[in-house]
Amino acid sequence: MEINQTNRNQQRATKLYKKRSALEDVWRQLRRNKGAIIGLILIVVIILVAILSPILLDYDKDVIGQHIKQRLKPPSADHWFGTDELGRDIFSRVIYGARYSLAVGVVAVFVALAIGITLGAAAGYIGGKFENVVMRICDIFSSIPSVLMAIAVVSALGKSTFNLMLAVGIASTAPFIRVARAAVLVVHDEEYVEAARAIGMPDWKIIWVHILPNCLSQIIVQATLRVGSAIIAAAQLSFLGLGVPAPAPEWGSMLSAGRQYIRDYSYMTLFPGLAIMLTVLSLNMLGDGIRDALDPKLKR
Amino acid sequence: MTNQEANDLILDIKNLKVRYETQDGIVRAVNGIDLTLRKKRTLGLVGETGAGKTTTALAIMRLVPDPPGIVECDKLEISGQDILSLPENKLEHVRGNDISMIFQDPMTALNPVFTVGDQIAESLEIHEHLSSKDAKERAGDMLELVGIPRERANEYPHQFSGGMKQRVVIAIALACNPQLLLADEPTTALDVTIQAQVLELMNELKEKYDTSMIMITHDLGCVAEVCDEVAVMYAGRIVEEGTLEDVFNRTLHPYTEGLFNSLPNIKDRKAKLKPIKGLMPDPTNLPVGCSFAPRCNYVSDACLKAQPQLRSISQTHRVACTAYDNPEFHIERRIL
Amino acid sequence: MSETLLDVRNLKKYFKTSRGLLHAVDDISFSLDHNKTLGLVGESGCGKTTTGRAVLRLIEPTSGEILFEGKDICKLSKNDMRKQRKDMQIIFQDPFSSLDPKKTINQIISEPISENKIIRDKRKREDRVLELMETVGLAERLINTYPHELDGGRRQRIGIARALAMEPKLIVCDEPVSALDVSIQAQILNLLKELQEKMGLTYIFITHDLSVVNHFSDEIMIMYLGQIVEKAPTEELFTNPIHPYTKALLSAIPVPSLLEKRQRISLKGEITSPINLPNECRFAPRCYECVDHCRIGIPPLLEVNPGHFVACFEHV
Amino acid sequence: MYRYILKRLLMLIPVLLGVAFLIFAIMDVAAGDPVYSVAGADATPEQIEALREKMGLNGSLIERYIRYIGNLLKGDLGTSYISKLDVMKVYLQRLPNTLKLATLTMIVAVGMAIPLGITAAVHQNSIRDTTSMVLALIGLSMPNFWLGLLLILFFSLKLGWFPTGGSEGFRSIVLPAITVGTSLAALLTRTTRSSMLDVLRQDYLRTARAKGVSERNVIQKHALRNALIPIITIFGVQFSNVLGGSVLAETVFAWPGVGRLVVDAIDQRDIPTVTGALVMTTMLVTIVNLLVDLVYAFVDPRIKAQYTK
Repeated sequence: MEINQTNRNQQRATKLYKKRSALEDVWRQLRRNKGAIIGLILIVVIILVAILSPILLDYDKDVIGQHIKQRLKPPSADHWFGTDELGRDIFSRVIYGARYSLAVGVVAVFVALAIGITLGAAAGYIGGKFENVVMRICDIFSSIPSVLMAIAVVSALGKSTFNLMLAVGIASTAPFIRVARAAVLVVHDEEYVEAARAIGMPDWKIIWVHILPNCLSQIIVQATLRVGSAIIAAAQLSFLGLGVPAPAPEWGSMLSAGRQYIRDYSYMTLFPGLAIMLTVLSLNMLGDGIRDALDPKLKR
Repeated sequence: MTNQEANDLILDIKNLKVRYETQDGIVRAVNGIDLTLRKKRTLGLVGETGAGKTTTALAIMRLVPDPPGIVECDKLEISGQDILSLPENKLEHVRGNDISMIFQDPMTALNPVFTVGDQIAESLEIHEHLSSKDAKERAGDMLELVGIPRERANEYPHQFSGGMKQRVVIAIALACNPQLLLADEPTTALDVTIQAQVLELMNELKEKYDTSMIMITHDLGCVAEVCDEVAVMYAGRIVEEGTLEDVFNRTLHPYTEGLFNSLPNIKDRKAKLKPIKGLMPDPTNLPVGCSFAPRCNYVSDACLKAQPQLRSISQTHRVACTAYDNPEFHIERRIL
Repeated sequence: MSETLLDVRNLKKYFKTSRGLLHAVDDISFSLDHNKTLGLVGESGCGKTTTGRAVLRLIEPTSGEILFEGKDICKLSKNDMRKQRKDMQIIFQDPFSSLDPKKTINQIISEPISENKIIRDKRKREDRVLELMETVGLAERLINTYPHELDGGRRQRIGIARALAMEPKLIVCDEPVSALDVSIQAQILNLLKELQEKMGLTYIFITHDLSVVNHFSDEIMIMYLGQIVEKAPTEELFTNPIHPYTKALLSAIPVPSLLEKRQRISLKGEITSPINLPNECRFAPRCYECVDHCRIGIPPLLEVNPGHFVACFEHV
Repeated sequence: MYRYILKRLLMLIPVLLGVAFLIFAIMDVAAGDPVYSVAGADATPEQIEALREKMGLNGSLIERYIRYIGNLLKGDLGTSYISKLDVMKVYLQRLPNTLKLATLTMIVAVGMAIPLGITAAVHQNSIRDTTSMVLALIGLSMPNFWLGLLLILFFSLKLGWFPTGGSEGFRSIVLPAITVGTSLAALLTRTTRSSMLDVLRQDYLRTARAKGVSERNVIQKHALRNALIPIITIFGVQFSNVLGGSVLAETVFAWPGVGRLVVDAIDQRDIPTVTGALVMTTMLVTIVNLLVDLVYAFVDPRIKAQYTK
């Protein structure tokens, strides 16, 4: 105690006693969870592959370049995953495809997140008629099966990577509105929000400083899990021929192409699907892990 | 102990220990307590949050969740019947039949999807093998007994107020006329006037059915009203036990004294409160010596070295405090 | 010094519900002098919490005047009200939900100071936080801990420090000790009392526990279903209770002593619904002294002794 | 209760109108101006106007929408651009196939998921729990159309147990049902488990045990009914997902259902068919959602009480 007194002038108390942030707590919990760590490592590797693929591969030659002589070769030392009907190396295409899937998944969820949180948080905090209208619109959107909704949007806007992102994003907005609204409603009734009002803090600042940080964890979990389902949704559209246009190596469209050769060249349908599954699986494992780390109820 | 007294013994516990093995360490909730209770008597188990009161009750019911709970005990007998060695299916016959429990929070203690009538009738069907029609009839009787019109048997818990729910919980507990009733803070969640009603009801029913009771509470006022005997718990140990008069009028343990001094005196409103300093010890890391030593006003070196054992001061009155090694020692509290 | 700090006149707060109008606070008036404590007592659902919140305008009153130092705060604009808030603070019941789990103690206590631009300099602000922590008995080393790392008593001390940060004149204490253990309760009560003496604070002390309020208040106001049934200086209320409800409440206090066995007045039934109330004495359905003329209307709050007000047809 | 059902039915109307408008508007953008493609390159402006009127494409979006709803109420969804068939007729012809697939899928998924989820929760952290959770995670992460392809590869091409497609006999529905049902079963297992874990912590189970209720009854009688409540609430959403999933399965297995109809119609830019199928399917989903809400009310007396008030 005396030491602290004398040190007062040299060292600020806030510096003296190190703060253990909430993030560290979550990380400590997360580290104990094997699944979450495997997921985290996998997704980091996949992201690195996606970022590095243009450096490692020459798009025109390795990814979309046709080598008819090499067509439909089964996996070998030269072509780890074999080659497709146009002689393209499936391994290179799968690697490069990570860019599309991740980009579509992340951007789509970002679109959904931005719309969903704004509308949901506003609905929860403002309440009344506004909330009612937002939730009814939410009802309308969620009663259309999301695959059909995305199909409709893509066919209206035309086939392109950007429209695919938009379509998947719009189709998965409604759940975010609900999650954000529910989270805000829970936090809204907490006494610390009232305490903030009692010290004269304006509403917008209360939302920003007290409500959003406390909903954030839940939203992060939702977002992680949703990137996974967005990747699947995007692959589904591409499989139906409504996604990223050929010859780009999107995993879904690779599967669509492989489908015609399934009887004799089954490896063509094996690897792109495996890539989708691994990506989604790692995101799900990470999302589950974060959720468990944040939810003290599940602790043993 | 005479033969008669031995026959009267409803509850006999020797050296009960319960610990919870959690991620954050081993929580030592109950650390070796002995309890006995005779027929028709009511024991008040007093202490603050974390003293191990509820865990003790759960251990008597053999309901400590495992994992993470681990129960060790030398002897646990209800009316001479050994509960420790009973297999799970035999225990089911004991629970609700020989021993019942009333829980603290009536809001969550009832199943929201069944009618209160069904919930009372269920234990009658299990233990007295009544047909569902007879059990329903008896459930109606039980409701009337606790002061609820029998027509309400077909209603769901959410249609009842807190006080009414607690009455339903009491009806469930008493349905099969148990020998021992464990009441875990039965009135804490209720309003003052409702609290009085419920305490009165419990006193009445206890008389009527010759039930023995353990009343778990932090409220010394409640104890004064209901109990014959008192055991004060601190950090999983009994620090003082005796008859109601022993503990209230001839208080021995510094912790018991601290509890009394913390309460506002209704007769003397200007008196300053004398709280116990400091906080409860961390149950994952209990001190070597007396657990209360860090907060005690009479602490000496001896207190920090070894765990004090319960010693008899009179035939009924026992205390666990090293200070009484010195025959001159007495605490400040005096009852006029 | 006994000038009036707060004067509440005909305060009403009704809530719309699907089943009708809920009369949470129904036409109550009271005033409170500087450096005094008013105990607000009643069972759950009697409107005591709503009263506390409405007085601070954390809930917008349906009608009525709240004169704080002679100024009606209900008429203040949103902006002026925000400025007014530094004079009137609140301490909450639940030490768990009243502190933002994502903020450190330093952030929680300094928030009112920075928000109201009382101290702009960051270093000086931190010194002030440390000073406040010392005032409420929190060790300096806790400055960067999070609420969940602390026990209930310490959390409640943080809540008190936050309320003190702007040096308010009035603090509404909403059941500040009912969630705490007995020994910790006494610590907090003593702290609140000390602070009042030292800083000249005025308290509205909301509680259901008459023995606590007896120890703590200068004056007590008993509420039942949104109305005041009895109001008197503490001594007077305890020695000479008049309203049947007050008598029943007093007799229901469990006393931790064997020296006196009191006659208990037990009330039948429970508090009735505050929705669509009939035009009769609100306590009549549970009253053991109820007679026919109790049902003719709502009894007015009348002065029976100096400073002692009762709302009962039978006893006035 | 009847008043509540009536009220809910009335509240359905604006949602259905909103849904129809949304789809109508999107498909309107998608359509561009189909009159030119139908009329051919050398049509005169007069011919085009006449054709526009005949196809019901004259007037503003709102006018056309109101006309569409008017026809819809008469059971008329218009005529396909391509096949010139009545859209409603074609839809109703395809619907039983999709419903057959969806129903079988849901029954099997629920039948598998609920027992699995309960066992996992009751034996939390055991081998059984971990195994079911890993399987559920994989099921959830697998794109359904890829699963369909793998199933064809093994069970049709390698083993020859089931046909690769078509809709003849029971054997042809097995693989499509697994394709659609896997992710549903995975999701339901996870939901059941977490809901059950939540219920297992509740005080009222302690009350039941203290009453002497056997552990089996504590789980099957007291816990299960409470755990089912959140599962029922996600059922409506899941029905919608099953219909969505069947679009893919129907494509992979050439199953002649509504999903195939929509995908083929989009390929051919057959707007009336797409709009009609989407509107009808969404209405179906909405009505199923209402039914689920009503069931929910019967399982949970608290909700029921809210409604009957």
